[in-house]
Amino acid sequence: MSEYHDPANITNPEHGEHHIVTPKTYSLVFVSLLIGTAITVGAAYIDLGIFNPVVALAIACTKAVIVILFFMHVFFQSKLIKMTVAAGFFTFLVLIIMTLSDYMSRAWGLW
Amino acid sequence: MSATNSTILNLPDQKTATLPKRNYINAEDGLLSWLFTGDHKRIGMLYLISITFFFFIGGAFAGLIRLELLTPQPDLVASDTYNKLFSMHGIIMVFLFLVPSVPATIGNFLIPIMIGAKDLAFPKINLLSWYLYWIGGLFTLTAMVLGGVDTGWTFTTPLSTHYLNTHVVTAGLGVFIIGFSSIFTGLNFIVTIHRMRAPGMTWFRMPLFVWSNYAASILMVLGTPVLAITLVLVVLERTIGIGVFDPTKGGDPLLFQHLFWFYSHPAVYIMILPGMGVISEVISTFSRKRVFGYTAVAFSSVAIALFGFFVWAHHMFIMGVSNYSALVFSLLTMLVAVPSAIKTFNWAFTLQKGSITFETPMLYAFGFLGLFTIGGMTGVFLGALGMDIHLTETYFIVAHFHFVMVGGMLMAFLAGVHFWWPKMTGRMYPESLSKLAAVTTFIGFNLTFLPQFILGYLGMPRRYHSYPPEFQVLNVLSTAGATVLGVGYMLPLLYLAWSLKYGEIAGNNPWQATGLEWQIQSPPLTENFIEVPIMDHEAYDYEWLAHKTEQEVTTVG
Amino acid sequence: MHISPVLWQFLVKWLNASALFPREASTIAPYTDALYFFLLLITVVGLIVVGTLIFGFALRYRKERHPVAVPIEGSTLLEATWTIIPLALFLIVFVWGALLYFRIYTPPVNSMNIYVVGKQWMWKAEHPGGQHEINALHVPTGRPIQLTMISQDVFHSFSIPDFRVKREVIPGRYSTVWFQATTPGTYHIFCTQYCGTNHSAMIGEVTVLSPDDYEKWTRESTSGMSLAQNGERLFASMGCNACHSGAATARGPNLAGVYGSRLKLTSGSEVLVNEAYLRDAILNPSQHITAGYAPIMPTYQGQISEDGLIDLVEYIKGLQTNYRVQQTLTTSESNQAAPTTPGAVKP
Amino acid sequence: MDNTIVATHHDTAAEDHHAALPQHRHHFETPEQQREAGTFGMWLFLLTEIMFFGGLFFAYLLYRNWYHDAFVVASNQLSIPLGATNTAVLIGSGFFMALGVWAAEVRKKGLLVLFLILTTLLGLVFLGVKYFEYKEKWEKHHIPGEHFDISEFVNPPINPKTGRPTEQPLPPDVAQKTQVFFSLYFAMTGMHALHMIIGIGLLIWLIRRSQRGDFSAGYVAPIENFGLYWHFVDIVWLFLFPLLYLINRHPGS
Repeated sequence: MSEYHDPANITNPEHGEHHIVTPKTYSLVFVSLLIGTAITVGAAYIDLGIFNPVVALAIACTKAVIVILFFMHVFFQSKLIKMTVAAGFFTFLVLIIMTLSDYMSRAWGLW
Repeated sequence: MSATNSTILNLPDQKTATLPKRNYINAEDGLLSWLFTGDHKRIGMLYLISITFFFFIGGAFAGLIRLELLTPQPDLVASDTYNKLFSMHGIIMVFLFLVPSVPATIGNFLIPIMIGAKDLAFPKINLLSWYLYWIGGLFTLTAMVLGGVDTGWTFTTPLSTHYLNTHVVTAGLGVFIIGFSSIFTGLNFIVTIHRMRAPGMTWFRMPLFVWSNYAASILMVLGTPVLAITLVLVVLERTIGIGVFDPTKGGDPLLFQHLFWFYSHPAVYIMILPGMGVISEVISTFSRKRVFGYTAVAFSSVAIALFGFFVWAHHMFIMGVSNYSALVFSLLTMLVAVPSAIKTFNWAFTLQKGSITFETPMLYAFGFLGLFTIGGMTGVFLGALGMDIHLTETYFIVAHFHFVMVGGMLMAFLAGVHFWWPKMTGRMYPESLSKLAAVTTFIGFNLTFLPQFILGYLGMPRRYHSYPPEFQVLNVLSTAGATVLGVGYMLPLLYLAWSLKYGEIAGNNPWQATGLEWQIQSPPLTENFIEVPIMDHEAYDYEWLAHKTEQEVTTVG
Repeated sequence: MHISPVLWQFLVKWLNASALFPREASTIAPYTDALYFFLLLITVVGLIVVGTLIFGFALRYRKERHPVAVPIEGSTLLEATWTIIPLALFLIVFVWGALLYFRIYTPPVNSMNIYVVGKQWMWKAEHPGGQHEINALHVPTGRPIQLTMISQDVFHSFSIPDFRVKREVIPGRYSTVWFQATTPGTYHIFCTQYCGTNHSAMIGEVTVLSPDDYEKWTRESTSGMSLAQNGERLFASMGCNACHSGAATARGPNLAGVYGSRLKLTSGSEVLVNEAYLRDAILNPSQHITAGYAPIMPTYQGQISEDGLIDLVEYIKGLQTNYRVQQTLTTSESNQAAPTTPGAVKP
Repeated sequence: MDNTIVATHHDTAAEDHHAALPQHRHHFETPEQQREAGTFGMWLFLLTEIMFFGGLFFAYLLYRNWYHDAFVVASNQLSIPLGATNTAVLIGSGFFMALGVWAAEVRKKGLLVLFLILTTLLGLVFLGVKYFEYKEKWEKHHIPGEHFDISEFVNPPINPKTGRPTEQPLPPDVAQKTQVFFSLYFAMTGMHALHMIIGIGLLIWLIRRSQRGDFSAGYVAPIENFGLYWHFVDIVWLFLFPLLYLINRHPGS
């Protein structure tokens, strides 16, 4: 039973410190994103077989994670925000995996 | 009505009692002060009026449907009119009534108060969601006035995209917009529950109503956008002819089903979960006991929300999903039924060793328990793969979801409206008339929908305008029941309106309930609490309440 | 109370004519009903349990008799009980339901195949012998019947309640259902998937005949051409025989005996040749190139109706030798009956 | 009204290191609580956006596997230089947006306005490029619907230098499936562009408010939350670019 008042839930794991990201970090992120784009385009011209989409998606995911962590400050945010972001992608995966479970196991179709 | 032995109703002395001078209703005057309000209570009331309006429109359609089905021949209306009737009934009842019913009205009104906050986190977004609701509603009404829409509420492709000449686009956009209204309501609730709880209001001290609305809000936020994009694709397919769902262009119409039910199955939990929350509050209050197994009930709400995302393809068992996938979805469907069973038994055992009184909300709650048990169990029929083949797309499924949605949710909604009516308006509804309405509704409901189970097993398909004559007796029974049900729904409308002016003054806590909302004046102040409340006891702590009342008596006396 | 005899008679007749339980007219029906009664049983028991608890507690602990409530936090044991028992029951239902599902949707190998085409708003049944029926279906008792169904426009659903079978009829794709009728008589066919304005008029009757009567009906209602014969004509007129002649040098694969075999495709995958594959290979040939052949076959999308496709499929299914294919080829060459299909390759 | 529960408490918020802001809403106890609620709300909204695009991405995944050949050829119709430029433009726009948030945090009004204007400009450049891409598709009859034309995929134009077709010719039945690709292409990039347009509308409003100095006195929530939205739109494009433009760009396979 907490007797004291904690208006902003400071002691709460849902609370995150406020953090100002510096332009230096942003610039690093910016450059790495541009490099990532260049690699994506380059990789598309090399025949990697089934790994082409894998590589493309891996780079895209990395870029997205960088943006989410730094441009969108999730790296410095509370657990709650991190959980929220994770929940979104989790539900997206549920949609994909459960629907694919149908398409992949259908006798009909082109798979 | 003074407190007798058979009631816990505790009203102030009517001769001296008055409504509080200052409250949210008279805080500001004029229509504009309501239309531009940020007060969650006023928005809740706006929603209450709006959904009642749409409920009676949808109900009128239902009445016409039942009237047409009185005879086997297609005689009252033409086939396309009949199709429009059930489509509009479905669209209005699902998207404009059931989805916002408890969360947007009672939830809007009470969640901030229950957790000790002054308002929802985003009052302007709350108001926006009401406006979106109306814009969407007007789109739907426009589609109706211009000649209706006959897709059924499921918008099945390729029927909706290529084979109908009705106002599918208008209605689709309407539902799209209403979807955003529901998203914003859910979003507001989640943020409020996470961020605005009063000191001491830990997660496990929250009333179960808040828990169940929290679970429903998660579903609203994560599920509704999938419906939105699906409807966008349907609209694009109709207007410019893209080919995502069109089999002639290489699209897969089953993909539409997957995406549609990815929302629309969780949507049934959006509809029922808040109702379950109401039942928890009502049963606890009128048996003077903490809900049996609070934690289990709270977690079962979350479990339903979580599992709710894994079962949607049980709407498609006969539609050509792969057999293996059907197995998985059927198994998960069986699992999602368990939390509902847990809740039902927990409610039943809440009564044990209680001190039970039978006010109107409690009667509705009893009705809910019975009807929800039937509705839930018939859901197991439909979740069982082989059984589903015979039962799906018949009146069995119609009866099943009406038992859950009308027998469950509407009963819960009425229980909630009666339960919190004194808090919302400061006045009591007439007790004996409302009990009559509760009983009428229960009888009318069973008479309407029990025959439909038999019809369903006989094989009468849903959405049929005419039917073989041997089904007539059961249909006549059903229509007769619908008449009784209609009376049962008209009664509350009339006496609740009457009570706004002539009802008895309710006082702060007529039910002697423990929730924070009952510790403040009724109707509440615009800012709810004069000072930030501190929650220093568990939810449903009747001993704390008794102790508190005792203290008051000693200090005042 | 006095009721006029006319009204009374009407009521009696009306009630007698009404149904409360569907007839059991197929071999599957008893299995479905068994599960149904089991489910009804647990529902009723569950309802009685919940009802007894509620009414028992409500009477026993109403305020007059029990003025002061006793606080109870909960009981893990009780909660575990009503978690595990429903879960166990539901799992039994799941297994039972799954077994039933596979029984209903797995046709026996020796079943007789009838094609059903659904369109707004009628059912068209096509028997292998060439009998066509609209909104009607004649089947013999004692023989498993497989329905291979397809829709020309929107989703429909083929339902015979008295047989307890139902399956969605899907545009662009075959779906199947099977039954074995047990009792001669007539039964309803419903379209149960909402399919537009006259949805409720998309009904029909299935007539179950004894095997002898069925033979008689088959003889009397034949149109003179079986599906396979129609298919053969189509096969020749579309010029399919030009490439699929079965000759060693032919540009298309040999179709004799192809049905039921496993084909290796150029994409490397191996497929089982069934009705769905044959239909798809006619419409989307480039995605079904048999290994060793060039992708030269044109698509026949939009050129053959679903009925025509059924004829072709039925023809290829029954094709055992290429003798007649080559025969028709010579005839069509000598008659100069050149295939008029655009894109069809002339020899 | 009974006050046992609403016991008094001492509002320590006033002594918080944040000065009371005019934008502070009465129903929040502290600006910190308001700010966190805003961020959390924005993230929840972005969750809905994930699921909104999620439906499209799933449709893409399904049809790409079904109609891979058609997808490859149709995808090769898109211009990599334009797509890559647009990616860089959008990353740049996101970069300036991030800098804008920083400028607001350190209360530099001039910089904030400058960065927001740059963000807007790059956003407009992106839409401009998109316009030319769409226009080309329109001229080539690659917009799905009645006027969709597959002839270019069945008989690809001849490359004058090599004398060979620029692209592997597709059989008609496969070529028809390019319409599915373009349906998804327009649905996905269209939805993305719609988000960009809404974002630019909001940016213009934010620029005007920044010029008034609304966000350079410690109240940065609108800038921060809009930044989240803008970055999310960027992320969508980061996936759309490889998925739509770069399915199979290595000739010979």
